[in-house]
Amino acid sequence: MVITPVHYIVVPLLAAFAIPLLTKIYKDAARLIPGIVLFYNIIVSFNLLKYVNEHGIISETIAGWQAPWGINLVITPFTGFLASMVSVLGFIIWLYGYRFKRTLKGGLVKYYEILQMMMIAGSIGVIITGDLFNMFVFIEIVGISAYSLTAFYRGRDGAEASFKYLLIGSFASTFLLLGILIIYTQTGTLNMAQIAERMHEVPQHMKIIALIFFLISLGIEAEMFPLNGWAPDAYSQAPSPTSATFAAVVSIAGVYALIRVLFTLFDVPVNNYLMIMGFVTMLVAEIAAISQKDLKRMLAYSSIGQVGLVLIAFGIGSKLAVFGALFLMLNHAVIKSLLFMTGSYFIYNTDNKKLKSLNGIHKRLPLVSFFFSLGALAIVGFPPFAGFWSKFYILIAAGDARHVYLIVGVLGVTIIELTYYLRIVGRIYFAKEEEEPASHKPSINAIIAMSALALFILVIGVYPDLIMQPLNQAADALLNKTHYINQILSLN
Amino acid sequence: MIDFHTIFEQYKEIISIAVYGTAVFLIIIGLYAVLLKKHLVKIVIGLSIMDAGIHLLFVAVGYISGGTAPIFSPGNENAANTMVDPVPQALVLTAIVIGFAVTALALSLVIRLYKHHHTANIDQLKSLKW
Amino acid sequence: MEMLSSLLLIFLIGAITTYFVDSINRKFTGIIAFLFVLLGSLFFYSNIHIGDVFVFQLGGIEMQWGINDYSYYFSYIVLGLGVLALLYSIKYIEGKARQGYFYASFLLTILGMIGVIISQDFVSLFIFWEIMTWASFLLVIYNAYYKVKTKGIKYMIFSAIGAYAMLTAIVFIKEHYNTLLIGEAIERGAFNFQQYRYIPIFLLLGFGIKAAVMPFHVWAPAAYSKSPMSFTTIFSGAMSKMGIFGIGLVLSTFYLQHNPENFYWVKLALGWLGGITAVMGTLYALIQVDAKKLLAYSSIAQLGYIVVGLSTGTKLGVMAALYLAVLHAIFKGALFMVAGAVERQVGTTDMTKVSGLIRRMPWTFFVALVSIIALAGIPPLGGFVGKWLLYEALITESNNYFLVIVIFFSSTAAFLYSYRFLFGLFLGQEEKETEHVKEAPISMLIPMLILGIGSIIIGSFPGLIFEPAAKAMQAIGFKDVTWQMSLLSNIWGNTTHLFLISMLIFSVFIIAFLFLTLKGLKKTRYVGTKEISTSGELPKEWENFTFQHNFFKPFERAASPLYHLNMNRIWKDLGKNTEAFFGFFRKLYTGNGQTYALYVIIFLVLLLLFKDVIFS
Amino acid sequence: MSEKNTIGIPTVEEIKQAQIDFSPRCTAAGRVNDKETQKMVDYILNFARKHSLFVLAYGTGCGAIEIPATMTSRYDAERFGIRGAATPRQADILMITGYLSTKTLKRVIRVYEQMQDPKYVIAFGSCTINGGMYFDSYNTIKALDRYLPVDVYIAGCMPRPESVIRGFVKLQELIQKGNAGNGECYRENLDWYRENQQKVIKNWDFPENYNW
Amino acid sequence: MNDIIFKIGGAFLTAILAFTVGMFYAGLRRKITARVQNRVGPPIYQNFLDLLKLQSKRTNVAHGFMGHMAPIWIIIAAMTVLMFIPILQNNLWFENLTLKGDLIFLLYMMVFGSLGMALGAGQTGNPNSAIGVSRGLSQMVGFEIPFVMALVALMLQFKTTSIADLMHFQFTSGHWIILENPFAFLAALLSSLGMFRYSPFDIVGAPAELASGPMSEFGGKYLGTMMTGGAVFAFIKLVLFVDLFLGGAGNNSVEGIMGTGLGLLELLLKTFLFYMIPVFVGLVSPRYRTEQAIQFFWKWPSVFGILAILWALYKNGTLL
Repeated sequence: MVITPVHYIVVPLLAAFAIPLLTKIYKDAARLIPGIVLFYNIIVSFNLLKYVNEHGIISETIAGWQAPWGINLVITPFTGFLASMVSVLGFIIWLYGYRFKRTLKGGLVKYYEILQMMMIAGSIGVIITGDLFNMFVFIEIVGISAYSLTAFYRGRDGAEASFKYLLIGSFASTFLLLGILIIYTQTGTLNMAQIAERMHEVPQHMKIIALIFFLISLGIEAEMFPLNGWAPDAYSQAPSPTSATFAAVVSIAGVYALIRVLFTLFDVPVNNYLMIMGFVTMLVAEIAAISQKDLKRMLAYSSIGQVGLVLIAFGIGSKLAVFGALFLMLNHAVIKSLLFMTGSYFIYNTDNKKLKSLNGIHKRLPLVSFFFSLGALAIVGFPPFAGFWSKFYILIAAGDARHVYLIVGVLGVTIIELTYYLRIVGRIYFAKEEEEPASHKPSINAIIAMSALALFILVIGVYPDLIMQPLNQAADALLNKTHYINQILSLN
Repeated sequence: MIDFHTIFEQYKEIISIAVYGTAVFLIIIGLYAVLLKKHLVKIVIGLSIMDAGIHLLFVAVGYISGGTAPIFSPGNENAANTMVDPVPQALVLTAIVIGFAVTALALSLVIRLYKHHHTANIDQLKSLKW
Repeated sequence: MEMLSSLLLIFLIGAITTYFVDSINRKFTGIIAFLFVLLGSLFFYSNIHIGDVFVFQLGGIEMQWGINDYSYYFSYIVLGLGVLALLYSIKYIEGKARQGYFYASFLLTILGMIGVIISQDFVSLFIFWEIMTWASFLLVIYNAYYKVKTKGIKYMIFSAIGAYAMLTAIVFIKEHYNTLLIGEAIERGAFNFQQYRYIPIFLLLGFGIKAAVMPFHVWAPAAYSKSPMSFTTIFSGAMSKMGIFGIGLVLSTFYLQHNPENFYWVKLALGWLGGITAVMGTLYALIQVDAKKLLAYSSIAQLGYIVVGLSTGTKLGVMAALYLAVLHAIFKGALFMVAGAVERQVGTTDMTKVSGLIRRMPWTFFVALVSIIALAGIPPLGGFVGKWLLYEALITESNNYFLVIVIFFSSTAAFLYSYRFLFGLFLGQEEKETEHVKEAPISMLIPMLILGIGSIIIGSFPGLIFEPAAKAMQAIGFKDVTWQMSLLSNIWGNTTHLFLISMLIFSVFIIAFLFLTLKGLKKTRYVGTKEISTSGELPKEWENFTFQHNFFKPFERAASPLYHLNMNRIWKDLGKNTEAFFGFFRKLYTGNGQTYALYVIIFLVLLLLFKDVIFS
Repeated sequence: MSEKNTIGIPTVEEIKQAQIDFSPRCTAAGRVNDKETQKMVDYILNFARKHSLFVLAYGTGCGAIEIPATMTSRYDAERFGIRGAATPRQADILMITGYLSTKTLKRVIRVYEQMQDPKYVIAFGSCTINGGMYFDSYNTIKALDRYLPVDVYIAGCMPRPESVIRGFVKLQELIQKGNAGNGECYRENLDWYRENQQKVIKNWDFPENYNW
Repeated sequence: MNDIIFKIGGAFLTAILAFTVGMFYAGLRRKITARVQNRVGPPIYQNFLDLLKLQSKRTNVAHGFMGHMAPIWIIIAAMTVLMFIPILQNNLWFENLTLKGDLIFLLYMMVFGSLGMALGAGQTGNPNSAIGVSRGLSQMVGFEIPFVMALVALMLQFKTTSIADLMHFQFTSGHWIILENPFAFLAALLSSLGMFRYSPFDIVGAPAELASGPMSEFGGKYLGTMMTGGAVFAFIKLVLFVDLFLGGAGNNSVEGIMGTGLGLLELLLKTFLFYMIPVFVGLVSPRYRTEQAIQFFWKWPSVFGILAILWALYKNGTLL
């Protein structure tokens, strides 16, 4: 095996350090290198995913140090799938943002690209690491780059959003450390497989306290209510590709971390907790979203809502539910990226982020409007778009588990979601125009990026079988905990 | 010369309680600062203090009374039994670095905020809400 | 069969093609869209036969498409009206913006409806249902400048409530009966009220909202009246029948699977819901000043009749419902086309502003007259047959006697708005502003006339509809459905001979017409509508004496208690209060970082306090 | 003379002249039911007409008060088949009850023209004959038959219901003979009538091609 | 062939009978009104003279096609309904099409005329017509409700929707429905007051207020034809009530023309008696406003209607 999971981490980090140097030689290197790196990551991830699906779990031990001292990177069908997804979306977001950054002052581009790449690499790291403390480190990498990117624009409230993000993020890291500490003192290891193996020896109260610290800290990353105060601000103030990255990459990494810890490490039943908190998250987020006046903030709340639904699905816990949750994560990543990308163009052309200025914008940006509408219909879950299937599977799973009120509640919240999305679609197409004709048409690379996402939405919507198999394997891999532990420990 | 080792041995219990207590105390001070102080810099300081508390806790947990430095050296192959746990120390080192980075970033943000809003009162930084 | 999927493909390709043709050449968009629908219909009726089934797997779910007599019956409504509506659209929509968008959505809507009809499993039913819904939503907001926030959204929200109720039911069916095929689900008793009665109730809710049943009808008036009229013909004529399609399926199964007397409350509830829908629809129709809105409310009322017919569950009642479904498509389609023609030629359908168009648009008036007579249920046109069947079903076969009175009240009050519509637009004094108005173009007149003449013919020969309707009823399980070409009979043996009546009326008409026309032919002066006896006063050119405002004020006063129940207002208040409540909730996000930090700590403390409760 | 008259009121001389001018006589062709041409059918129809008189009482002046008395129990005109009509379309008789101001004249003409043949005019009271007590008023007309073809004049100021009924009976006699009903006559001599009418009615706004 | 001639002859005979009786009844009403008001009143044949005069009007004014058609609708409705109403029991001359239609059909057909005339009145452009139509239709919604309740009660009680069957029942059993279901009779009677549009329900054509309402632009042959239709309709309503509640007519065993004559006499007697109810009520009543009229019908007559249905169910044994 030539390609190992280490490439995921090492290549982007090296490239990140190389960019400032290479920029001296070639000016556009800062733009190009992340693309190359991310493309390489895609190749890596697909190769790995294929390998994993054929041969079983890969566990790469770094520098030969065994657990608990060493760090290992694990590729299961589950993590491989998420890593591939994150890589692909990272690449598409890079493609989208390739010329977007022309508007920035020349010197800043490289910082942006570095941070962006680090954020994606860190997210991949979170996903593929098999070590708890390593996960903490990657989370912090993601966090620091995310704080910086949130404050990237000078003239806005970016700093404020970033500060809030940082404040809450520090809490997250503090509690994560506490949780890790408890786990370490009780099990004496940081390797997740080993922890999982030894978890039954841990006294119940310790286990639960550790669990609570994990829930709090990772809940912050996964934007769970009431820990998500930072999220709308950060989403709305970051540059749009970054917002897309938050939605498509960072939040998925956060959810992954939460799910990994809850499902693999702990044997405490958290299903009800996840369902209830997921539902509350979803409800509050959509309630907050419906009366937003700011497009990106609204999309941010909507993202939170989707994450809530993902948590619900994981909370149901059956095979089909996990399958649906993964499907929804994928859909959410794709669709919300598309929405942020298109929304970014709307904002670009209107000077303020307010919804009011979207009136009749389709005349100026027909293609972007079309993509936005597609995304809006898809994320609400209208067939025949991709969003429908994930929601459908989750509901079927909920039905199988006889969570009647959950089904009704989720669908009720969906109605709220539908209301505000369609209001915007109506506004885009049918409200009276107010602004001057657009001066910023989408660049070709942005169109390609958005078209790819839109195409995905349509194709998966009409023919979901395309990705059923990897999703199925991923769901199996997540649920089959003993297999995971045995594989890793034997490989080590 | 004072034999610290024996002093530690004598006051092991007290010291252990003192270390843990200090850690918890630091965390609480940090929390207090973060939650109730209005000045941004004080909040950042609170975060740092909280971090320090956590780090102290980590080190304290890893400490074995009378342990040696976690170094394997020739002639000392059985050190694993007596030396303190190296992992928390490594972790704390990493965490300190990260905390440093975060604090630096936070302070830069504070400067930015102060420049922009001419205030460092967190209550007045509410332009993003609802 | 491949045929079914290729049928859908025709409409899909049609939608895409028209969308792009529009950006190339505007002139041909409508014609191409029309040709596609015509092609689709011809394809349907030539290549697709009853009993065709197409099974495939999608997303790990077995899907089944097929055609039976019941769906074939509804295909007449969808495709027949679809072809006519598109022919009508060509001129109607001419010169308006975004034609590609319009026709693409139009074709997608028809695709959705055809899909609903041919779906034999719940998933594809839901998928097509939703396609139909959002495609029609796109059309509803097509005209709705400025008011998007309230009008189109209301439709969508209610549709979503319906669709999600349906989805819930589907999920439960999957869970309880472990199947997603409609046929299997019916066999296993999924629509049964005995076991899991929320399944049929949710399904009925889902279908009922599309059929604009009280109290979920409030989307309909705005949606029907705001969308382009050529679409509303389909919207009110065919799409609401999709709701009827579903309700019929559920109810007939319910009635056939067990003795309805044990579940009398279902029948009673549905019947009264339908009855109240009919009454409220009628009452609100007759106080409208906009002809389109009047027709919209009238549609609600008519759908109420259909629901009442279905609720009886007897042969005659279901036959009445199915008959009325087609007939409503015919006459309401024609009436919406009339309103559209008036809108196109005059610019408004506000009855306080338009009057006296009869001389300007005689053919349109003819269609309006015929369709209104059919709507009012006056013999010898088709509407009477439907009313007859409905009343006889209620009186002779159902125990719901007081419902008859309610229905009769509604249909008598329907005369009021029928008259209001004709009078408001076509009769009364001629306006000076409408002097330039011309008759609608021929391509708009043809579909209108076809529909108008259709309701005349059906009035004498309702057997033309009874035949497929009887087959449809047999397809959903009724046995030995009898019908005759132009004879109505109930189970008590009383009959009404329609052809005889038509002939009698026709011959009396001829005699009376000849007598009245020929007598003093030369001395009969035909004068304008300004030539009236107003105490010797001479109306000025600009004066219009037509009585248009508060037309039925006395009735309104008499029935004022009934008008207090304004469902629309209730829903609006509900919506407003909900949003205000939401607004309160989102204040949780105070914007202060410290507060968020505090939330984290509080949440932590709560979790620690209640850890035994939460993680046990 | 009329130059002096800026507001267009007829002078005393004009009025005198008008009274000398008799209303124009109709030609024989104008009367369908002339006595010589009367047939059996006409006899029957005239019988029906005379016994079915729908009166449109145009209550212009004080004479209107006499109409209720004529119609109600005491005098009961209905026994002659006389009953009120609400609109000119249904009416046979236009009854001018009293003086006519020039303003009202316009309406009366309009009402008369809206009635359907055969139609009769009964002028009621002295005012309609020669102006009566308003003979020198500036805004009433003095002789009705300059403006409308009158069938029967009922003299008196005011005529009692007895005389009103006598007037009706007189009209019935005329109808039976075929001498009543001057609609054709009015149309035949329209120019003359219009000339007179337009002299009095200054704000003349009847349509030119008035289809009546 | 013979049969058809017989049928057509019977139809004409029916029409002539209805017309004559209707016109005479109208004249009678005028006469009675006059006598009540202490007048001599017009001769009883006065309405024939009026009709003749109206038809002999030399010029007529029509306001367009619908205006021209207005009387035709009435005639159509009148003639069609007449053909479906059994005049005499078991009489071939007056059988017409009685078995070919039922009560529901009759109910709807009776509306045909008023709606058609309303359309004609609408086209004239006279605001009074439209106001009258508005009032008339509103009032119709009022009185149709108790009437339908009564009819539904009869249908339920006797398990038939055919008027001929109802009549036949009364003939065979000898019990009049007025006794079998008195509430239905009351409801129908009260609604018949509205149906005849005499006082207090004559606001539709209130002459002083609305200038005869819907008919204000019709004169000459149009008014005459409407009068004809109205007369036939009056006869139809009376016969309908007699058929439904008063046992119909012609229940004698006398053969041939004598039997027919006796039957007709019986019919005239019954219809006359029934007719006097609305006439006398009208004579002593002031006028209701439209909403008062509607509310009147929705109060007591509807209560009677409901009682009638309950009574029918009770008689049927299906109540409770």
